[in-house]
Amino acid sequence: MGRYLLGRLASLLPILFGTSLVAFLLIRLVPGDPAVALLGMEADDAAIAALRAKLALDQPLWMQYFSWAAALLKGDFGRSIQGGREVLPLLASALGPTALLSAAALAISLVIAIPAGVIAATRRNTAADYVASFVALCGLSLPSFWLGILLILTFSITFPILPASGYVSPLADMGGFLRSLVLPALTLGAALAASTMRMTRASMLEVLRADYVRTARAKGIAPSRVIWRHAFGNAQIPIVTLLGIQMGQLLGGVVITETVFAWPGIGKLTVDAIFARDYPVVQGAVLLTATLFVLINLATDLIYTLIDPRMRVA
Amino acid sequence: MTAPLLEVRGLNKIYRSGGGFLRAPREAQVVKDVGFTVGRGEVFGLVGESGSGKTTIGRMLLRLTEADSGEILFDGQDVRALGPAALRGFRRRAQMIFQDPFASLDPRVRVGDAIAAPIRLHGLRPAGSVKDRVVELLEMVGLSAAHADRHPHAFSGGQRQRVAIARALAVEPELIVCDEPVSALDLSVQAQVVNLLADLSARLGVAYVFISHDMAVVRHLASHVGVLYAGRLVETGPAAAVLGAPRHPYTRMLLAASPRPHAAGRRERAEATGEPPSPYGREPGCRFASRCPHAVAACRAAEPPLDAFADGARFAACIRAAELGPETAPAPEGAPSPAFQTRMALLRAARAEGRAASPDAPA
Amino acid sequence: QDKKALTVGIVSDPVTLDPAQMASFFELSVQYNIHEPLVHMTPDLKIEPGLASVATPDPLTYVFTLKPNLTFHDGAPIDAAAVKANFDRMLDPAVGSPRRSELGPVDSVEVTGPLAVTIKLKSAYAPFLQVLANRAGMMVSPAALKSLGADFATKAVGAGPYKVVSWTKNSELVLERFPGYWRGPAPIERVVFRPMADETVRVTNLRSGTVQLVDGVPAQTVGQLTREASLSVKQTDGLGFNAFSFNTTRSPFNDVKVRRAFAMAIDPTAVQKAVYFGTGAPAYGPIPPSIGWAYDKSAPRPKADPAAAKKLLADAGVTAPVAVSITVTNSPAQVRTAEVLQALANQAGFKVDVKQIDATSLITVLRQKDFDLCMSPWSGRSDPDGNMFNYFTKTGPNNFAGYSSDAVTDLLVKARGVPSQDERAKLYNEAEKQIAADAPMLFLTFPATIQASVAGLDWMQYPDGALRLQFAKFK
Amino acid sequence: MSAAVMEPTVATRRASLGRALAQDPRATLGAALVLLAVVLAVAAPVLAPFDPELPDFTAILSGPSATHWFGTDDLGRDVLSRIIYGARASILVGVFSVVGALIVGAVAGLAAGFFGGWTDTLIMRVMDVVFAFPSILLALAITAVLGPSLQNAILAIAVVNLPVFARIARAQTMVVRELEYVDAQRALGFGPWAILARTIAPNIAAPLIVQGSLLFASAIITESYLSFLGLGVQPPAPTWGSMLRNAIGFLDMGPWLAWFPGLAIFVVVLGFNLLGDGLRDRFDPREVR
Amino acid sequence: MHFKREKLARMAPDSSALHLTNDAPRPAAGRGRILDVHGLRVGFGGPAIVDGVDLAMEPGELLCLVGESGSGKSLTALSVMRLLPPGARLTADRFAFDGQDLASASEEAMNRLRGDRIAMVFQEPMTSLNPVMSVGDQMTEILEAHRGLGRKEAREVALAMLRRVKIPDPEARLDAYPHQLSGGMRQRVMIAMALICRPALLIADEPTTALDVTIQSQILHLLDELRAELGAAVLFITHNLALVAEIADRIAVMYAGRIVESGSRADLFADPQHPYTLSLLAALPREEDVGRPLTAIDGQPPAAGQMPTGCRFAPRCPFAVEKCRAAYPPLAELAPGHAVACWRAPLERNVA
Ligand SMILES: Nc1ncnc2c1ncn2[C@@H]1O[C@H](COP(=O)(O)OP(=O)(O)OP(=O)(O)O)[C@@H](O)[C@H]1O
Ligand SMILES: Nc1ncnc2c1ncn2[C@@H]1O[C@H](COP(=O)(O)OP(=O)(O)OP(=O)(O)O)[C@@H](O)[C@H]1O
Ligand SMILES: [Mg+2]
Ligand SMILES: [Mg+2]
Repeated sequence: MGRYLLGRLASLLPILFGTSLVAFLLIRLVPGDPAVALLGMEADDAAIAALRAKLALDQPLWMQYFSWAAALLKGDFGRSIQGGREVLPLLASALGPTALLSAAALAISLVIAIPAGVIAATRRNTAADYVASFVALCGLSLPSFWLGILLILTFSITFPILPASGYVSPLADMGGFLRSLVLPALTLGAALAASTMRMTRASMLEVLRADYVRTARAKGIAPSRVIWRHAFGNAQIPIVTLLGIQMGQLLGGVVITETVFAWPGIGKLTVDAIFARDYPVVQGAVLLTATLFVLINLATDLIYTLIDPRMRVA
Repeated sequence: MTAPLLEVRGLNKIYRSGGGFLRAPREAQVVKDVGFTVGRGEVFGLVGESGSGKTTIGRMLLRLTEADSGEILFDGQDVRALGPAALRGFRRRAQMIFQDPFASLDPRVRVGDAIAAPIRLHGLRPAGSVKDRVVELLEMVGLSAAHADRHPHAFSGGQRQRVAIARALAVEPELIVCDEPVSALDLSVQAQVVNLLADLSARLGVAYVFISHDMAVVRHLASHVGVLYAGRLVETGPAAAVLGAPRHPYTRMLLAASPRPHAAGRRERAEATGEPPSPYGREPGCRFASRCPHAVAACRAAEPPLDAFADGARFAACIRAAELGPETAPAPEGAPSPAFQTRMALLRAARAEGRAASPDAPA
Repeated sequence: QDKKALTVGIVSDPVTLDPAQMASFFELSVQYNIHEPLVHMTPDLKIEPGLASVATPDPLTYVFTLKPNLTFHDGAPIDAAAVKANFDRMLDPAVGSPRRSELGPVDSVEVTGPLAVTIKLKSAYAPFLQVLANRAGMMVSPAALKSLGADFATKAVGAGPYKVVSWTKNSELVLERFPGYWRGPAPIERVVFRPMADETVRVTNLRSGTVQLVDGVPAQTVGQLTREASLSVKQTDGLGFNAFSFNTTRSPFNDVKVRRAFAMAIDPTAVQKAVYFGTGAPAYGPIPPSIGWAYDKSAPRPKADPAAAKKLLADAGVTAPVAVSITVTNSPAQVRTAEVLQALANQAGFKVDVKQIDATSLITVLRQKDFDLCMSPWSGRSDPDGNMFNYFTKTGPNNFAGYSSDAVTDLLVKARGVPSQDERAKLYNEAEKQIAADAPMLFLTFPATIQASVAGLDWMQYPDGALRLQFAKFK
Repeated sequence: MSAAVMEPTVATRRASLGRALAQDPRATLGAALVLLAVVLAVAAPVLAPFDPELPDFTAILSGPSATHWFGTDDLGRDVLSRIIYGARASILVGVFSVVGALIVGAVAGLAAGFFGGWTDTLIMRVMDVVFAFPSILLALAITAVLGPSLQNAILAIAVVNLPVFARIARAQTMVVRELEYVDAQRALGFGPWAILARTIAPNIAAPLIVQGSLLFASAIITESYLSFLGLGVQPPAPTWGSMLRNAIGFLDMGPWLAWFPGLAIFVVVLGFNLLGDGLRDRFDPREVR
Repeated sequence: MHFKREKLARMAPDSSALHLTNDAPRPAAGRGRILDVHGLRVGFGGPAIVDGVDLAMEPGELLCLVGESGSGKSLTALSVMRLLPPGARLTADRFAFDGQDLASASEEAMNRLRGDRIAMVFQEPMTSLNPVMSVGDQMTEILEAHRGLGRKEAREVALAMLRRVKIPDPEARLDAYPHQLSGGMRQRVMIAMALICRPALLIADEPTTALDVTIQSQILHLLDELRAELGAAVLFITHNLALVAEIADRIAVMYAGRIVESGSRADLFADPQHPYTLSLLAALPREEDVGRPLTAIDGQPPAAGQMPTGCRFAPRCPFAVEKCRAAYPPLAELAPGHAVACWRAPLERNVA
């Protein structure tokens, strides 16, 4: 077990190396020059050349990569080209709000989706099933920028009870934070809930017919226990997988929700950096996300073994 | 005589279980030092205590579970050393009928397709006649073509078992590991299947490792038997000898406990005493000692070796085997009633008559 | 409603708060609140004293006299030495400041008294004071520069009405009133800028009261917002233009007839109506009506004439339909513009397709002249020179069209050196005529600056769109 | 049993997937909805009452009327015609990006889950890396190399979806590979790939199908995002997603601009999900029909 | 195992109250019968597969249901649990457990019975155990549901039960998962689960197929104890006639969805009447048959859709005559308690 964990963590190194290399090359594949992007329309060639020299963009690619990677090994992610902030604190400061939003959205999604999915599966082809699926599909078809705006219209304008946007640090003002969290978390949660609900339903349908569910019923235990402990207990693997994926996607950033709610998350930061060709930030963000994914997936794999004793690690 | 079809030597298997997320695994030696040989056309009956490792041995023979150590020679070839391609070749020649037929059938595949797939895979019949072959196989095990397009869940337990048998036979293997192949069949179908297996063995030289708890069936089919107790062979030898004159106390106990039809009422069976041994952390000495009526102090000291005795064709792992001597054959069955005998005679006669009248007419 | 604090929804986070490094259009909304220029511009584009008053003994000499006893946010005195240090920094090639080229022909910056600085130019440069009313004139604390190092970009210490309290990227830039501001402390104590990239989001936030003032109000919502009593929408003619550059260096637009044929197919008024919903004004040249003294009211305003355009194409000897592509960024207005152009041009013998690119690629595409017709909008400057020199002189950095007219270059160079406004206006108008004839660019509209606030906020709108919140207060 | 009696059953037992689905009213409805969209896409030139790309400055933002059933947009274009034409790109994006990702992702996940060990590590870590790249960056890079086009938007979306399918397939495979019927297939001599394709794949299909029909919606919406950034379909060609996206700017002035593309997306998503449910049921032999 | 008597009493469903709520009175159930089934039919939309089965069981009785594979034994058993697979339709003239009509009982009422008063051992021990729950949890939850025992208490009881079904090393097995057990151990776990609440009726569907005979006999002892202690009735489905001969009080023989013969053990073994029963007995492997083929019945059982109009065994029966093919013989009592569905019984009198 310990060996396995160590092995998985050790596999981070080649992954990070690969990711850093790909990230480095990919962002440079995109046309456009950070110096030009920074200096804008007015800059003359001299200013651009000066900036390029300052950013070491005039050096051969491999040199750029190695000096970046070397600094990285020392924990130095460099500074943003746009505005000169240090990359690591910049990413960290954006990851916090994203993580909080993600957690809230996932929680909302789970609270809605799992019961809805289970009910839809157990009451298959009844009104409950149809309504749950219908609502889920509405949630899916409604892009988050629309849902977000509609929520703002409803809860900030028509019934002005929640702020339309903005992020309040929970350390500064917990109440304010929670109020600012509600709408974006709902927006995101709704989209997640739709998939989780449908996945839960499908997965439950797979197991509800199993012989062991029949055995459970033959024991005369409470129907809820048959459904939750026996059926749902066996239906969790795809759901957990999906949650792992969702968590990854959320932590990678949710640009649109962040944009609509002016939430200072990592998604918008990354996308802005991509568009500004802010190489160090993009590279740093990709590395950070890759690390997070590897950890999330490791956690997912461990959870599998807890859910299903037949699953082996390694 | 050429090399036997299957030769097993020193097979061992340890399971690590409970090695979950937080706990350290526990080790259980479930198969220890098992060896036997099966010649072409022979049936090796493997009987023994439930949980003694029969299924595990069967799975190891086909490399579905990897043995920890030991040798499995199939037609002189070391099965444990086969590469992936050679392994597939080997599996065309050796088959397994699983203990739980339902678990071993893909719920999403119609049984007709399940049987046809290996035929197609190994190109055993031209494409056009695969269907016919499937129907033929189904009928061999007492099912009909109508069953071919059903999914496993729509079958009864015995029907599933027959599907599993038909599927194994489809490959036309030289060796079949049968794990309780007839336990879920009614006697008539059981007779049909047993006859079929015997026929294949006689005509085509198919060999079986036949795992069963039914001593009558084992006696009927097997040429040799091995008696397994707690992962170890405690007695082996020719079937008639072992089952007719058991030497090991466990074998005796098995035979004594075997129910017999026509017995007048319930016989008082010697309720086995003691606990079956735990596979985790075995105590030294004979595994059966805790339940053995003949156990002495020496039995608990050291594991008795599987010693040859008598003519050298029989082996038993009991230090007192010689001393105890062969048990007399178990008490004869209670005599059938006159009414029974009359009607049975009528049945035989009527059958014989019917067959003579139309040799191949369906009943 | 808290009358001491104002939250402003702006289009984007600034990149940097260091005026010497600012290059993005988006810093405009915050820059005047943190930094104070030497001279100040009024809403009608007049120059008035700011940190300093100025005297111009001759066209090449500018003498600045700083107001006494002023300090930067950090308490450091604003004296001649500080001013010189600022200019030295902006002019230092190693700093790579975009201000260097704006400052033009500066020859020397001398400290001529404790509060007096004299700047000498190599050649006459009429727009100089307008330039100094902008970023190039913004003074920062040299002491803070030294102590903050690279962090100066995020912490900026200037002399404007507000000082920086904190800046969380993409979240909020919090400013607090600076008591030592030379005009006296601003009425509103605290200002928070919140970047909201999406125009709909900005408007929604204003309506919900989450922010009280927003920049960049989309034209199509003006009608609706005006009707809402709780809101106040302000619009004024902007300084910039929305125009497209023809690539005059390659076929088909290397032929002036083809360019003119394309221009003939387009009716700027149609674009103004369809894309800007009637806000702003149609454009027929680079000088907007907001620069009243230079705006040519009498210039011809041709209507779209597809038939004539087709004829001209025939004259040019090209076979219709002429396939061209229009390159635009993904801003909704630009895409709509491209769609309108496409529809109109297609009726006049062109076959247009639209290429969308991201904003960063735009500059590269323009500079590499990898386009047929590409948007090249300009946010505008308060002096016509700022709207023309870089675009139409042969070596101007913004001459994306590859336009090389000796006549126009001469006119524009000459206009820089002439002190008289009337004189300059004539030169510019002449250049505009030539440009109209050569059609290196396709002028469409002068977008209006549209901003909106809650009705209770009293604030001043400037044509450049920059917010100067020292003049804002809650009623 | 006599062969004569059995023959018809044997011959007809492979009821075609289509016929089986046709017996399921919801799957039929789903298929009808999807078919409707496909017909719209294919027959757009015949069906559309107006030129979807031609602005009409005299009819900007006019609500639904007898002439313009779904109203007109901010450039006076007929919304109905744009929806009809928009079906083309949207359906293509939805179907190909999902199906492409599903096939490749499922194969990768199957292999990873089945073989475990190094194969698993290699495949899944590559997927992690792919997953770590923001879709915008991938789309930009793909566009940089191949130029902007619908195909490249599809490619970008598919690449982003790849790890999703791979992870789901892997997890399910890890469950199924431990089942005895997989052992049975091995014992019958089937090679790993045959087992993956014939035994495991059908048994893990359900969650993949569900996820596929869900991602269909998100693909349409992602496409609009990519197109909005100039990385997909180029204006003025309509797609449902970009129509919806554009509509947000006209919340007050033209709410119908959002209704109809939203409805179109919903209907097709509904169609695919119903069809997906039907497919799932098809893969479930215990389904009582 | 020491159950708290009060608890038992509290948990026992008030059957009379339930009975009173039945508004449509059914044919009165036999007095003192624990199970009373008459005219049970089960089908899957098509022709009935179980086609008119009658079963009556007294408390403490062990009834062996034997018969052709696929004849509907398991479906009959599942009917009593009301746990038929989806799509199955059940009808019955009379269908009572301990006087309570099962056909009309609410799901809640059924649920109270299941696991407590009626318990079942399923035929497929591998797939019938929950793969992701430990054996112990699967056992204790029954006690928690029906006896309100706490976790620790329940575990103790479960442990004792595992010991009684002779699972080696029961402490360790309590935390094992089904896949770690051998086939026979799974089967014993199923048995332990079914017995843990000491049901009034135990339905055991081929419960000992994977058990070696020594353990099998121990399990049977356990059943005997249960019957003696509690008067529990056991419906025992098996193919092992030798076993039947030892344990059965009464025997019912099924063929193609119907009961063809029923009677006491003595009746069936000493005086078998139906040709199918005879054929089964004839197929028993005997020592003297070693080396010779066993006698199977020629032909195949009829498929559900193609049931002969007459006796269902007629196509395979060597004694069949016209009458047999024309009409189905009723299950008629030849002697008290011994019923046969055969036109030609007794054979020695009717066969020339
Ligand atoms: N879900 C189902 N759908 C259709 N037919 C079914 C279904 N389940 C069972 N059957 C059929 O019903 C018949 C009776 O099945 P059942 O399981 O009761 O037999 P059984 O008597 O228990 O046989 P065995 O001794 O082999 O277990 C069988 O012929 C089987 O094919
Ligand atoms: N995956 C596993 N992990 C741990 N222990 C296992 C595993 N599989 C089997 N065992 C143990 O190995 C032993 C032998 O099991 P096996 O299935 O071979 O017995 P068997 O002889 O076939 O018994 P039966 O007659 O009951 O089927 C048992 O004690 C069982 O608990
Ligand atoms: Mg076994
Ligand atoms: Mg059965």
